[in-house]
Amino acid sequence: MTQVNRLTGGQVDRSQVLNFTFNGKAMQGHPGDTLASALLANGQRLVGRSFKYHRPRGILTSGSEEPNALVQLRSGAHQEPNTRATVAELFDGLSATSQNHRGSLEHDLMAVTDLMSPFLSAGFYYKTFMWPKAFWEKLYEPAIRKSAGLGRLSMQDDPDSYDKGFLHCDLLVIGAGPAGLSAALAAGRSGARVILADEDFAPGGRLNAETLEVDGMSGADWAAAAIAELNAMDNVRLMTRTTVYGAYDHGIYGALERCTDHLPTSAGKPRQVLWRIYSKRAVLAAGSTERPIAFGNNDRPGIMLAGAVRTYVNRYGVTPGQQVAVFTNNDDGWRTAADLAAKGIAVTNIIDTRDAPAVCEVPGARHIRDAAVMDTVGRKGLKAVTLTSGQVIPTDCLAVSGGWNPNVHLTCHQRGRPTWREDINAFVPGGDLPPGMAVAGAANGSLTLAAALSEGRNVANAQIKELGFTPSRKPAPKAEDEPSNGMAIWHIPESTKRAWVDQQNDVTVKDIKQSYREGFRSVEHLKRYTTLGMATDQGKTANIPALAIMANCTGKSLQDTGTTIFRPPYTPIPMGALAGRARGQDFRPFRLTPSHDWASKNGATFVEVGNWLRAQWFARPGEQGWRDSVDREALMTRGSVGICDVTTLGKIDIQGKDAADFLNVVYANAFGKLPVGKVRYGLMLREDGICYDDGTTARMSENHFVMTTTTANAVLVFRRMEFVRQCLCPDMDVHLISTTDGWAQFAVAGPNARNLLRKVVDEAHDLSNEGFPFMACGEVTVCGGTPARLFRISFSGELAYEVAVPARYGNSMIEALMKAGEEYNAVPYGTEALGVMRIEKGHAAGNELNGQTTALNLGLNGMVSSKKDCIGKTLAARPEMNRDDAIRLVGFRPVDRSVKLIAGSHFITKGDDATMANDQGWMTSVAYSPSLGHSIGLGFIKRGHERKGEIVRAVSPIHETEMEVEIVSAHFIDPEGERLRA
Amino acid sequence: MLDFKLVSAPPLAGYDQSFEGVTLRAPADLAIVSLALPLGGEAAAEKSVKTAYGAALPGIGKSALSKDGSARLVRLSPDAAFVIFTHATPDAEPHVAKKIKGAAYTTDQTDVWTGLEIAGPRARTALERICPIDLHPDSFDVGDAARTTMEHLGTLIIRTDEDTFLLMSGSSSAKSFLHAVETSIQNTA
Amino acid sequence: MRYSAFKILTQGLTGNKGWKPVWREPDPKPEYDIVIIGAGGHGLATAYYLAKEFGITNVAVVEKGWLGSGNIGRNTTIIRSNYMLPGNEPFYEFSMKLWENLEQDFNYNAMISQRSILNLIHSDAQRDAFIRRGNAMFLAGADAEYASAEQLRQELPFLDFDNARFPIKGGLYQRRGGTVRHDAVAWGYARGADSRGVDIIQNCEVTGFDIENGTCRGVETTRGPIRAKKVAVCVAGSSGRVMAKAGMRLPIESHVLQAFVTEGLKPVIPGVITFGAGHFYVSQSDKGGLVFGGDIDGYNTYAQRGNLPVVEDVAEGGMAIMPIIGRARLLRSWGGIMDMSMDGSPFIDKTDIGGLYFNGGWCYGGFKATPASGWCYAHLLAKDTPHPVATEMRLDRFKRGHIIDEKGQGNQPNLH
Amino acid sequence: MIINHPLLGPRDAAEFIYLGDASLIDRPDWQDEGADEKFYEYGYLRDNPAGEHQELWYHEQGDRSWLVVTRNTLTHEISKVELARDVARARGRSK
Repeated sequence: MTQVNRLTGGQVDRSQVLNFTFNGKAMQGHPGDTLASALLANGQRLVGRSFKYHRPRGILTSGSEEPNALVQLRSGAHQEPNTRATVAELFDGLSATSQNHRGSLEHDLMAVTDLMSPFLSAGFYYKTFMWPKAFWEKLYEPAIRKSAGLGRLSMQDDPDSYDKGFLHCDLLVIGAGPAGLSAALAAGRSGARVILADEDFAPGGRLNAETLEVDGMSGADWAAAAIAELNAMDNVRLMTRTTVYGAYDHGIYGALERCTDHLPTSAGKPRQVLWRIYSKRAVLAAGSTERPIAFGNNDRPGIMLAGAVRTYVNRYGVTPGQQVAVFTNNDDGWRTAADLAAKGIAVTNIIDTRDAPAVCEVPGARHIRDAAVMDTVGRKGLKAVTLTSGQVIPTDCLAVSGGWNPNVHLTCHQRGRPTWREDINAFVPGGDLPPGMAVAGAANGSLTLAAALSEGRNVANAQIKELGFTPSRKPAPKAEDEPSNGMAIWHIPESTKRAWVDQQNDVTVKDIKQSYREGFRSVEHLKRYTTLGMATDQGKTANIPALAIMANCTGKSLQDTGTTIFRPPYTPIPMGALAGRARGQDFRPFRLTPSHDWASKNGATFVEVGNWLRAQWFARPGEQGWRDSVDREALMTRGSVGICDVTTLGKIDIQGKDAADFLNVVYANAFGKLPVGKVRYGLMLREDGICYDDGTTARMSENHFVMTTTTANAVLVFRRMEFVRQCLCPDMDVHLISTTDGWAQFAVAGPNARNLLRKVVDEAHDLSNEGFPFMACGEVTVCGGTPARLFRISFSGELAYEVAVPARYGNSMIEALMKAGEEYNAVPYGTEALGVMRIEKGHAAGNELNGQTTALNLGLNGMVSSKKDCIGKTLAARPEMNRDDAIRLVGFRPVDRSVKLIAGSHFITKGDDATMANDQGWMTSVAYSPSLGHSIGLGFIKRGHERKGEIVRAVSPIHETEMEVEIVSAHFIDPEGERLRA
Repeated sequence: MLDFKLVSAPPLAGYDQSFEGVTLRAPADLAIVSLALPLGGEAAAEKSVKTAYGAALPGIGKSALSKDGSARLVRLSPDAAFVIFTHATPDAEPHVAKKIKGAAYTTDQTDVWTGLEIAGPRARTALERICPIDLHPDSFDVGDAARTTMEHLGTLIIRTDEDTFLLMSGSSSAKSFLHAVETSIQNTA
Repeated sequence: MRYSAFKILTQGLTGNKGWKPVWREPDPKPEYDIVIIGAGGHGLATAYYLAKEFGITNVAVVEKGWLGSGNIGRNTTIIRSNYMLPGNEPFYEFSMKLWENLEQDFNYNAMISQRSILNLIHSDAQRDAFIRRGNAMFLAGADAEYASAEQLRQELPFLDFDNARFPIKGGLYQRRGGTVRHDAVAWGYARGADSRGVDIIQNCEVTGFDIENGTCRGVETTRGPIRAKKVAVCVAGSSGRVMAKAGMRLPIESHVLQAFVTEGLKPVIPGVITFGAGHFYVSQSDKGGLVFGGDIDGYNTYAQRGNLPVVEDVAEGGMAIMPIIGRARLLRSWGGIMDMSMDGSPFIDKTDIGGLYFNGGWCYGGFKATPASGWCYAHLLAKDTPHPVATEMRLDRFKRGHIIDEKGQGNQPNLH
Repeated sequence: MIINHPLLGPRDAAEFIYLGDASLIDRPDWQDEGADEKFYEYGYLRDNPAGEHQELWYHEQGDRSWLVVTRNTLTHEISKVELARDVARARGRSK
């Protein structure tokens, strides 16, 4: 029997024993335990070390607000740092280790920082570590970084999977405590679609932790009955282990469901699901959080919140101590004393700051009124407390209650500001809630059970009534209003020792006072200067006392002092869950071309082009590297014929009586007079006059055009064209639909292209140069009747066609083309050879059409029609875009032909220094031209069109190199274009 | 002339799997033709469609079966609709154009899309993981249709029966789409 | 009070009770030579350099909230000078050099940490563009380094090299890039300006401009009118709102950029890393939190908060390049309002209204610019000519057709 | 955010692409007097109000319609959603 502090009763299943380890030590607990309750049951009070001073710490709370009891859960790749022991469900085989210490938890070498604390007060680091200059990065900062942080990532890939989902409801109820259950019951009974979410694994909230009665039953029994009723309703979805972490615009809530964290393994299922909940209305019933009181050495293991002590006793059947003292400024602390006494736990003293009679009878306890704790003893576990009177009280557990703070967090996620309520000494939701949200119960400042139950029902009914549902008439459950008076007291001024406010980040009352002294007085300055509230618990127990202490210093009211901004998430959310399935290969979908399977079987190496995978080259046995393959593909295409899958180009079907006029608006050049059966190269500008996209558009019939766009811009061009259609030219009869995925399209290029196609295109179609000249297009059939489209266009500069068949025939089509090309030694070519050939021809592509260049820069200004308007026309005429020394696209070749050009090198006129002021332009694209036998490049250089023959420096300081290059025409091959017209 | 018949191989052809409580299959020969209603000719086009299919073009976000049940008309936007039907040969577009007598602009969309039919009592639970549309029958009834995005992929979802949904997404990303839907089924099993 | 280790020692031994306020809390005077609107980083830096470098100390900085409450208080702390275009790169390199000497200059430890910034490369075209950029950085006197995928695998083994959807094909380093403790920058400048006589007036909102015959004579504020020879607007994020009071429309839209931090962790990553095939950049603070962000939400807004699609998009980017962070928890998210300009580049200029000056349009890149922005704005205010590294940051550049568009996205602010 | 599409009902804003101020509908005529100035203002200057803002959203993952959404930039409250095509016509645009 290891569980020295285990009591009877509570909601743990004693019939089963769960074995677990803490820092390697074997311990036992039961289903229904959290790690914290099990640790306490096993008498483990020391659980962790604080962030800055490495103070020994225990368990302060019983919920997600826990600042101290953080552990590394699990091991290996499953290691999970900074896990709150107070919400980690116990499972068989659980292993946990403490964090943030050098040496053992008991003997942390870093605890020396605690002795140096006078020199480590708020913001000390802003005032030193500046000399000598280099020491910050070399010495101080590495040391600080090493000692900072808390837990450790495994540095292995997260082995679990995550999922996401979407839920819709009329009413979202956040929190399944008394107010939330009452709200969900009311709404559920009316027939509304309800989602009830609670972060705990056992719904019921504080009903599980209290001994109060509802409708004549124990609170826990009433909660169980309510849950049974809700579970029986089809229109209600009860989600436990689900934290609603953020309130976003228009009724969208983020929620995290922990599916397998309570199990030894995820067994292939998602560990967690991130839900996006679309709600028409919401009821926030998130309860409240107890706050501590700051007094000297108030951070010792064994000093706990009074409500938490009660929770451990009532819900988990565990006592945190054998000789308990209570320190309170309100009635609620007395309930802890009473509940413990009823369980036979020795409650020795009730120290109340108020000079008031006992709230209730607590057998065996001494009531010390108008008193306060000012210091404690017991470094690794509480041994005694000292009162302001000097009296020393031996105790191993001090239950502290400083009153309760409504959990207003989600009410402030849309910049709402809470309001101070003097009568309960707490901030409550302000009037500016997220639209659709109402608040009920303790979260609304209604701190008694009876109020929570009736408010939950009433608020839910009001919400669903607005949606048109008829509320059920069933009255709210009945309970007594328990005593709930208190006084405002935040810290004990008599304490001379350090009194902690933010326990995790080690912010003390002195730090707050120093912050005030140095002028950091606004709450935001206080937070930023002292790091208050920036720890993993986001200051859930610390912020309000700290604000009150600052308000004391400034003399302002708490309302005027205000709070810092509450930001999502309510509790921390794993990155894996936020990413869902989108990681590794599943980060984004794959788009595959129709010949992908064929290409895979024929030696293709693929490259990512947006979401597409395209064949980059097709290696053949014996080739020594990619260059061998690419050179061969380009040479054989130019020498005979090559085939390339160009399906990825965007394809847009354009139909309508005004289609030609429409194209005149979106393209810089004119399309009105394009004859049926012809294709035209088109240039699109952005409205700011910069080149946007280029492609070809074919006129299939009078009112039917087929446009191609670049692969990268397919979606963007479609969007822009819809903008023109709907917003600029709403009365044009023109219709757009994407057919990108619908057609498998292949370029067939090279002197034998026609010969090859002649064997594939059905004989009825004339392919002769006269019958189907350069820039012709038409509907044809291939391979005995399969419908296809044929375009005589060329990117390679060779005699070339593009042939398109319905995508389902694509894989078969490339087989047909290759078979037909056997006698010509046809080769498939990939994007690399495609790139080589386009550079040889001086065609601009993405590196040149980079969103920074004009038609003038590209040498395409002749294409901008003067006779008509088009997008971008007017702004393209601005003076500084048309300067005489504007950059121009030209070709470059190395003076020393054996040298390899470098894309991204900058041009400097010979004799000038390589400075930004002397920068003449840059090399955009380079390739080795197998046809020319040397490296060639395209690039922009000032006045390039006038500088052919000039030798300039191409510098690439990043490679510590430079070379001399000659400015030449960008048309390296067949400048007259004879081949493509052949 | 090359003696070579092209073989039709849509990306998910023949896919048909059963999981606990849900089946997933790629319908064979799913033909899709888009209709664009000419500006000013909307009434004539609607009339022609009604004559051809014995059913009126439904409202936006709805679909309707033709009188003989062989085709589904899906209205996507004020001036655009899909005709979805079973048809093996690559002439779906002329087939529809002829049927409606050219009263609307038609474009073959068959190969643009890949179809998956998910059916069974757990279909909705699985779809909850990827579909942002509320599929509760009160807001998404039999016949309703919506375009949305699932796992980064544009998708058209149509409720064809109480527990049956036809999902259509881009054919180039068919494998990723299938993976997304299968994962949803497995994750909710 | 000069800060030093000795001071900390003596104060520590006497209970830390002798620390003095870092700045005064003065009431506004009726008139100043220069009124700077906005006690954010840029406004405070402007005041500091006006006083220190140009000898102009009859200056007020008016702030509607608390000093440092602008984007200096809500950014992801990155400094770098890895720009490309002549209108930008010399300016940002000037800024970097000021960062490198800032702490000694203003006697405040802002934890300037040149731990490097790395832009990952995922395609050949991206490599070409980054080589162009790296070379431009050299031409402007900055540093850059190309790293191969193999080198990165050695240096950053935790990145996803083996199962990535968009494989890492290399990276562009700027080793001098890094991070700075952002709030401390505001405090250091405020302290330096205040000690030289500048009045920093918090909780003083400008409600209007006093403009007579096309000349600005001062401002109306919630604490009364203040006359000034020159009024310098420096309120990035609120530029549209404030300049509307002077009747000006700007080439700027206001957008929200969300930022995020995880719980504290023992050291995970050394410097700043940015993903090149998605929206994600990350560094780790000295306290241990992974500080990260991604793209702006993309719609006009003045609300300092964002929405879920971007939160998830950013997390996806993070998991895509470093799946080791799956079990690290997002602790806090926040949003700052960005002046998104029409070409992604800022403005430091006079306006058409006499005596009224404008500094804004910093997009999501204002933090790194803080020292140079302050210096150049001070230069413009003191001398009425632009500083040599800020000659292109003019409001009329769009009319002239002089676009400084690093990303090539054109006149659509949410794409920059 | 949720945009209540006038034809399709409420849809997550993630299905939409944002463009900007709805004044982008009011594209000047290239042959107007002072067209240079007008295009400069059209292309570059924005009201950028803190409050109600009419703006263009495109339902890319939906019905491909452009919408004019009236939304408050301080609260994100959406008070009106119209088809941009209708707005364009009402503002006098035709072919």
